[in-house]
Formats: sequence, structure tokens, C-alpha cells
Amino acid sequence: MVFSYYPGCTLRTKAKELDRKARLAAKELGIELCEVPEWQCCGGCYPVAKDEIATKLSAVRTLMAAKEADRPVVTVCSACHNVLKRVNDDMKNDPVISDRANRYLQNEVPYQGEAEVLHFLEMLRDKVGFDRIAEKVTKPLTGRKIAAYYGCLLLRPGKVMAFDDPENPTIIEDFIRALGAEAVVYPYRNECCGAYLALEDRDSVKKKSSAVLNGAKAGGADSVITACPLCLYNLQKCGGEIPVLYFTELLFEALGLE
Amino acid sequence: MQRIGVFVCWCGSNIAATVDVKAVAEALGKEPGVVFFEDYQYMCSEEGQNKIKNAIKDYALTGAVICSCSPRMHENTFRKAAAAAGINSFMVEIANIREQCSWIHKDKVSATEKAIVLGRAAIAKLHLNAPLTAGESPVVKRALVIGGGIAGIQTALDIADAGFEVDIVEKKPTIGGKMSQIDKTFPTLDCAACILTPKMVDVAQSEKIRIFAYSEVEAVKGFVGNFNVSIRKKARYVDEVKCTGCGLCTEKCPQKKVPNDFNLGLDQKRAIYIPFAQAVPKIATIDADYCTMLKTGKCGVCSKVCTAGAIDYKQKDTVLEEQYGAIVVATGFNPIELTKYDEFAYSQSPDVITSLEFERITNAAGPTGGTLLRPSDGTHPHKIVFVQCVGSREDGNGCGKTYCSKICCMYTAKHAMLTREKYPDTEVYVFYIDVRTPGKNFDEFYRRAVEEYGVHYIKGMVGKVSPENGKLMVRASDLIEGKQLLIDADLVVLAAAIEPDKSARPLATMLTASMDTNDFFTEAHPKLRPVESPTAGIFLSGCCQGPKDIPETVAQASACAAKVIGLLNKDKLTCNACVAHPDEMLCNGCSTCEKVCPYGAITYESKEFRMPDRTTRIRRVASVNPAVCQGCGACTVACPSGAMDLHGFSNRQIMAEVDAICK
Amino acid sequence: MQIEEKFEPTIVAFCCNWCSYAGADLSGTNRLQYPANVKIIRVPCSCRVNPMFILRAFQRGADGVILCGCHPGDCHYTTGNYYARRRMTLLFSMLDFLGIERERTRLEWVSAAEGAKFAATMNDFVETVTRLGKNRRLEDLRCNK
Amino acid sequence: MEQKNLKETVLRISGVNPRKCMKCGKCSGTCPSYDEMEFHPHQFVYMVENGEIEPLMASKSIYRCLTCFACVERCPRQVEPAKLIEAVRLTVIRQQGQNHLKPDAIPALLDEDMPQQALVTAMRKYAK
Repeated sequence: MVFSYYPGCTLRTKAKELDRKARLAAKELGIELCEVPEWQCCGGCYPVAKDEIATKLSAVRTLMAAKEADRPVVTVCSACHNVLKRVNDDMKNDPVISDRANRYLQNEVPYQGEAEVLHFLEMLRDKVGFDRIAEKVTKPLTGRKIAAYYGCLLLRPGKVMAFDDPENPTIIEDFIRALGAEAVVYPYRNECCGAYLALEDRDSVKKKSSAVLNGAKAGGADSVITACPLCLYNLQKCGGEIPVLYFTELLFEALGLE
Repeated sequence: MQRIGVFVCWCGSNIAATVDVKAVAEALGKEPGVVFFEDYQYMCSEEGQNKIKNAIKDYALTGAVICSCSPRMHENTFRKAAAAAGINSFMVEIANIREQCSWIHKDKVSATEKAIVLGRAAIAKLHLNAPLTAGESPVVKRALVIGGGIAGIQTALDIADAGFEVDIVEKKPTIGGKMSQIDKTFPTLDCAACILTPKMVDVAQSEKIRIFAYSEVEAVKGFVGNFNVSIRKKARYVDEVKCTGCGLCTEKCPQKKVPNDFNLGLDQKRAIYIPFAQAVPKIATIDADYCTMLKTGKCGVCSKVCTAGAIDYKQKDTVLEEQYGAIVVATGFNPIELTKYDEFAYSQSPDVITSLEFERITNAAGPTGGTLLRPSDGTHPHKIVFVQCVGSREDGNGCGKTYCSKICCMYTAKHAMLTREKYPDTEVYVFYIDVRTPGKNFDEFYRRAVEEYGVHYIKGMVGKVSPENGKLMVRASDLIEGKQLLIDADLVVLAAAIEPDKSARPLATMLTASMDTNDFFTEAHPKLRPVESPTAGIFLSGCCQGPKDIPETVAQASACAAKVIGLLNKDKLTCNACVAHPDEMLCNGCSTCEKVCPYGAITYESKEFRMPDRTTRIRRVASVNPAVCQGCGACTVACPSGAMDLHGFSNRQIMAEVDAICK
Repeated sequence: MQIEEKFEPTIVAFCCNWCSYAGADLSGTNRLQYPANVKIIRVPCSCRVNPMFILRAFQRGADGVILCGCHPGDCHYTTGNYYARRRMTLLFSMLDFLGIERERTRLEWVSAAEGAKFAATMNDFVETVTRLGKNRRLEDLRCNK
Repeated sequence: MEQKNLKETVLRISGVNPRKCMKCGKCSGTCPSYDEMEFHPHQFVYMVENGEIEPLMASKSIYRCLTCFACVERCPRQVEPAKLIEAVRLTVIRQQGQNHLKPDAIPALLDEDMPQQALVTAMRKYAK
């Protein structure tokens, strides 16, 4: 299986491990990730305003590259995933935005949301299958109690993201179980960690992140996994004692990679 | 060629003051086909009518044009007069020269001109009139009630009381419906079972009522007065005649792990069961999905313990064919599924329950014997949060309902009040958007919950419920105090929106009864005919028509019964004479008219036609049932080949009027 | 300057029996004036009006045609006025295409209680059509012989 | 800008119809930043509808919304309060010299592990 791969800015700098282990794990699972040529930063957050076109263009370029290559575009970072999926939805369903973006890019053939946007987890669930991953696991994480932290970016808005049930998701728990560990379900796993307030209001982040980790701890988790570098940063810095890891790190470990 | 008489009425000075009636009569007298004309002060008077009758006889008139007041006033008067003189009553046309001429114009010249034009149009139309006779159809003097809840029970009892036979079809093994699951009823707090079960017994004992429980309507054919209905009696695997309802089998059955749907899955029943002690009919039923004997052929305990020998593992579904004159829909409601509302953690915690589940938990015959206990650990909850409007009043693009479910405000006040009365140590919070309590003694009831029982009513909505350490952390807004609250509740009760039963949509298709987008049945008129469907002979009772509480449901059920009795009381139905009729030679069998007909009056049949070359061909052509057609004419315009026309308002007649006016 | 005779348009109004015809009666009962140019044809329901009737009216020299029905949701036959609305939308756009001014045709909802609205609508419609002048576009001149 | 224009601007940028709101308060019941806000999500909806945009623009609340979309996801009337808050914020920072976050201030806010994503997002949220 071959997929287009969009790493995003953070995976090239502060979250190199997330990127490296994702690539190696994918290779082990027989998946080829072809990096989108000359990709640009997605902007980190989806521009909500109806009248913003320019800020959506970098995402549109990535999507067009994926369409060109005729492959779904896979992301690991939740933020990039959120931006790409929502911009793709705009291009498909909002004629005003789609029209203006296409004019801006002077596209001869308009881009109308043809590309498929997948999160790495969705790829594992829908294209590979968690049962196949369970077969590939050589070092099952037996005995580990792991809590999934979804945050907001993977799930909301539910109608556009269509990632999982936004109020009661199961995909990461299923992933954890496929790796042989026990999944801890706890409250606040789909509530915000504080996000970019980390820059100017640590107290606010502390309140939100600690609520998340306290919940996981009360549920008996020994570690928490996430797909978002900023969530990881906030939970690690402000959340509490429990180790917070990228989900790809677990996958890497369970597949027996070094 | 018609022989037409023109009669111009003065209406005292009402017409004569602005319209030169003599000039009108004379002008119209020159129209082709007019052999007689006359004007008179009061055409509608005895004397005036006699003038018409005499003229018809003396001049052998075939039709009459009366220039007078609105046909809405006296069309019937003049039609009767014409019929008395021996011509068909539909050979009368009215030119409205009062309301639509003399009363709105001041200038006598133009008013007279207009009156002449209106008279000409009426004459032009009358030339194309043909005698019409209204058809008649016999009435089968029996009624079918679909649904055995309180609505169906009340309707059936009232119809039976008037002396007509009624059959109730209920898909569950017992009648009683939702009301049998409810603990107490607002605003009087009398116990639901105490007032419902005597009615159920009345139904069972009535000689006029038959109950087809555990049965479903499978097909409906026919029309008002003459419905043929197929009813499927599902196999209970128990002989209804032999079973005494002793209940021994339900105690001995070894299969104990069957979710008890009567208690909404809060406890378990046996594979052979009687839903509740006062069930009617009180007959055991085997749940084929769980019965070991039916699944593997090895068990047979119930058969061994049954002294009446009523168990019959080989029983099959049977289909009955019955005839009815009227059908009452009383299919009721259900709370919506709450899986899409998991911010309230309904599927994540057993302590988040719906209001109907709360009814079962507080019901003395329920899974906890009437003690309020948490489903998760059986402890007594000390803090309960009620959330209103879950899935109601949404914007229509989401998963909820756009309407107000109407009953939630009152039953939540009831739950809160009863909880505080029985367990004063329990704190009760009700989150509301609006408290809607229109109804007799309703607002007083709600105020009592607040003032006497100390229920905390908070204007705001719950945003999230998180199960945490055995508690339910409820995050909510208090809009009046401007605070976000975090309540550590033991139990959360969701007032789920109600929706029509899922069986209603396929039933509506069978009955050709119309529904709204929410699957509620549409009434014939939202104000003036609230218990009838637009489809003749179909009547609506209870929540199948819209959300209702018990008093309203019973009132509607009785109103519905009155309408049914009115129909069954007639030996024959006189049909509307102005009905649609197809020209079978033009009809191409496309079904367009069938689709636009709001009454389901049009069907298609294959008919043999003799062709000019003496061969016969079978063609599919439209056929209008005159007993059902109401004469709106929608089909006549929809028909692409122009085969469909309407008696009394035919294409040619209306065209003739247009021509006369535009001349 | 020549003084022209005032143009008197021919207006055909189709009124449904249950709402609009009753509304027209009410405007009479209340003595609310509207011009004599308007001649009403009673139909059971607005959905009985075949677009052919309207074309026929124009062909025979009508200068304006108005169709009145019950308000949406109030139709005696439940859905008839919705059918009428859809049909008229199509017909009006076709007439537009044929060059018949859009203002010569109108679809109005008049209830049995709206006598005043009926009169006001008719006054306005007659004024509009009078301003437009004689309709010649679809008129079959052979009809005048 | 006048009050009326401000309201129109906010409505245009957000694409939200505040009249759909039935004032249930679920948005404020679910907002994770509620305690840090002077004006709460339901007040944004109400005040925008009433044309009271200037007090919202002057409030620090517009920088406390995380755009986590909890209110958007859970609103029973699909009013989307977060989009209104975003629109008010944009109405402020699109003005000359009104960037909430200036590039010069960033180095002081950083630590070694801070992911790029936080900077990029904050710059997009807080500056033109």
C-alpha cells in the first residue's frame, strides 16, 4: 500500500520521534509513505472565518498534490489532519471558498475536494486493520494500562472529521488493545488540553491538562498516548506525573522495532 | 343543445341598486341556448324558487343560470329547487353578482357590464354541464384500532360502547402501551396502573371488542367503509385458548438471561414470559430468540410444567383477513435513541438513564421494587440531575427533533417532586431551557415542586457528563447566576425527546395516509378536523399525530371514537359527485396522478380494450374510487396525456368560462 | 395632444373555493372596492388550475391572470397549493421567456378571512397591469374576428 | 466602524446566524475556558445579535477561546458560538496595529520543547 505523507512542521523539528517512528512502523506494516513534494506548513489551525482564502491555500496545495498522485494523504499530527480534512471539506462543499481558492491558484482544472485525507490512525483502522496489526505485534504490551487522549482536533467538528463518535470515540482504545495493552477509558479524553494558550497562560493550560491526566490516573493508567505534539507538550509540562507518549512510539515498541 | 333559463335576482336593493338587473336579464337572454329569462326581487324566497321551478317545467329547461349572491350562500337552495322541478341538481350554475359585483362597485354602468360577463361565463359553463349523480357505498359496521395503548384502549371502549364491534391490533403480547410502564401520572399523582388496568379489563370483558395481541397489520386494501385488512398473528408458541396465565412456566424456565424490554433492559426475564402481572390478555409468550427449545430442540421445561398443555413449539404465524368500515391509528411514541448524545455519557455509564427508565426504577412493580437505586451499584443516589430537552427543539440538521416533546417538563417536575417526597435527603437539580406547563393545574404542579419540595430549577443546560470515580461529574451553565457549575451527581436522568413509533411510517404507506417530516400522521385540518386523516375512513388517536400527555390523549381518543361512530352509524356513504374520472382511451398508465393524489383515491388496473382492428389489448389504466376522491383536481393537471378530468369543473368548462370572460 | 381613452384591462382571477373565493366574498360583504376589470372563476383548489387555462386566457385577450389559493399549510386538500406553487413557478418562468411581463401573472395566498387583502391585491394587480398596457404577445388575433 | 457595520462584519466573517439560538446555555455549560472568560459563549451569541460588538472586542475573552469546538459540536441549534468568537477576534486584529501577539515578544515565551505548532497556531490566532 502506498500513501502520500504529509509530516508537517512540528514533526520536522520538535517531534522528530513521532515522525521517525511513524515511518518505520509503517514500513514494518508494508506501507510506503511518499512524502508530498515541497509541502508547506498547514498553518497549525484551521482558519474558521468564512472570508479567509489565502490561509487555506497551503493546505489546498497539499491536497492537490495528493490528488495528482492519486493516493490518500496521510498525516500523523492531529492539527495538520484537522486543517487538511476541513479545508478539503470546504473545497468539496463550500462553493464560494472552493471557487475563490481555485481562482487564486489559477487552476485550469478546479480542485473540488477529490483527495482522501486520512489520519495515521484511520489508515491503521480502515486500510490495514487492527486485527492485522495485532498479528504483526511481536512484543505485546501485555500488562500495560494505557489511556488514550484524543483532544479536540481529531474529533471535532464531528460531521466534517467523521473520525469516530465525537463524544464516545473508540479508535485509539482499539489500537491500544491491538498492541496487547489494556485501554483505560476515562473522562476528559475528548476535552481540550489548553492548546496554544501555552504561550501566554500556563495556569489555564495547567487546569485543563491536569484534569485530563488526573482522570487517566484515577482510571489506573500508567501512561497516556496522543497524536498531537502540542497536546503532548501541554500534558507533559502542565498535566502531572504520568508519562505521555506519541501513539507511534507504542506501535514502534510493540512491533519490536529498534 | 341545452335549453337554459336565466334568473336574475335583485336581492332587494343589494344587487338592483348598482346593477341594472333588467338590462342583465335582457342581455343574457340573447345568449345562444337561453330560452327564458326573468328577474325577481328575491330569487331565494319561496316565491322566487317557485318561479324557477315553474319555468323549468313550462319551458322544458335543461339547466338554469342564477345571477345572485355567492354560491357559498344559496347554491344548495337553487339546486334543490331544480331537483324538485325534475332536472339534475348539477344543471344549475350561479353567477355571483352580489359579493363579487354589486357590493364592490359603485358605478352602475361598469357593474352592469361585469354582471353580464359573469352571467355569460356561467351560461358558457352550463352548456357543458352534464347531470351528475353522487355515488353511494355501503359501510361495514366494524372498526379496527391499530395500537393498544391508552389511546387505542379509550377509542375502542367508546366505539364498543356505542354498540359497534371493534378489533384492537397490538404488536406487543399485551395491551397497555407506554402508560403501563409509567409509575404515577401528573398532575394528580394517581398511580398509572390503578387507572389503566381497570380499562384494560374492560376491554378484555367487552363483548364487542376482540384483542389481537402480538399481531401486526400486514396489508390494507379498500377504502372508507370497506377496508380489507390482513392481520398477522405472530406465533407465541403458546395456545391462547388453553393458557390460563398461571405463570408457572415463567418461573420454571431455565433461560434467565433475557433482557426484559418491559423494564427497558434494566433487569432480565425468562425466555417464556408474561410482560407484567396485569397483562391483557394474560397469556405467556415464548421469546424465540432466546428459547433453548426453539433454538436447539433441547429443553421443554415449560411444556412439562404447563398443566393446561398450552405450550406449542410448532405454532406458526397465522394471517387473518378482516373487514372494517373505519381504521383508527393509535401507534403511539417511543423515546429517541440517545447514542448520539454521548456528551451526557448515556452509553458510558449505567447511572445515566432516560426518564422512562426512571419510571421503571421508581415503579413498585419495577426492577428495584420501587426503591430508587442506582443501576450501577444498587446504592441510593443522593444527588440527582435532570436534563430537559435532550433531542427536542433542535435545528433540524442534527440528530434531534425540531419540535418540543411537550410532556417532558411535566414528568420531570413529577420525578423531581416524587424523589424529594420519598427521599428528602436527596438533592434534585433540574436544568431547563424553558419550563412549559400549559394545562389544567400544570403550572401549579411545577410551582409545588419548586416551592414545597425544594427542587433546584436551574436555567441552563448541561454541557458534559463525565463518569468519574463512581460519580457523574456534571458540567453545566447557570445562566441566571452567570456561572459554570460542576455537580458531582449520583444519577443523571435525561428527558429524551419522543418520536412516533417506527411502525408508523410503513403503516402510513399501507393506509395512504399522509405524514409530516417527523413521521407524525397529518390531520385532515390542523384546527377543525384534528382526529381525522385526510384519507377518508382513517382516524388518528394519541401520539401518532403529535406529542401528547395522557389527558390530551384520552380526549383525542374519545373524539376519534365519536368520529368513527358517526361514520359507522351510516348505512351508506354518499360520495362527492364532483370527482375525477379518467378517459381510459387517453390514459397511458404512467401513475403520475396516483402519486399526486393526497387521498390515495387513484389505483391502476389492467383492462381489456377492443381495438379498431377487432383485436383486444390489455392496458394499464387509472381508476378513481369515487368514494375516496375529494375532487381537488390535482391529478387533472398532473396528467401528462390530459386523460384525467374533474366532474363539475372540467377542463372544457373552465376554458369556456375563460373564453366568456375574455371575449 | 390626443386624449386617449383610459385602458381597461381584462383580468382573470382563479380562486380556490375554500379560502380565496370566500376571501373575495368577504371583501364584498365588507364593501371593499376593487375594479370591475377583475372577473373571478371558481375552482375547487388552486391545484385545479391547469397552466393551459392561463395560456388560454392570454390567448383570448386577457391582460393579466392571477391565481389565488389557501396559505401554505392551510389547503383544504392538504397539499394542493404546493402543487400550484410549483406549477406556477415553472409556468411564470416560461411566460417570462416568451416575453410576457412577469407582472402580468401573479400567485397570491388569500385566506377566507382576508377580505381586505383580497381587495388590496386586486387593486394593486389591476393598477400594475393597467400600467403595462394591452397584452399582445400571446393574443390570438383570430379570436377578435 | 459603526455598531451596525460591526455586527454585519462579524456575521459575514463567521457565517453564523445568532437568531437560531434558543438560549439554552449548553455552549457555556461545556466551555473549558468558561472561568477565564469575562463574556461567555452564550453571551457572545446574545450580544452579537444585539449589536453589542465593541465590549466584546475590548474583552480579553476573545483570546481565551481555544477553538476546541466543544460548543459547536454540542449546540442543539447548530449556532456555532466559536465561529462568532473567532469573527470578533478577527475584527479586532485585522485593524491596523492590533495584533495581540507580536513577533518580538515570542522568544521570551518559548522554552526548549515548545512545538512549532503552538507558535504557528498562536500567530494565526493572535496576529494578522
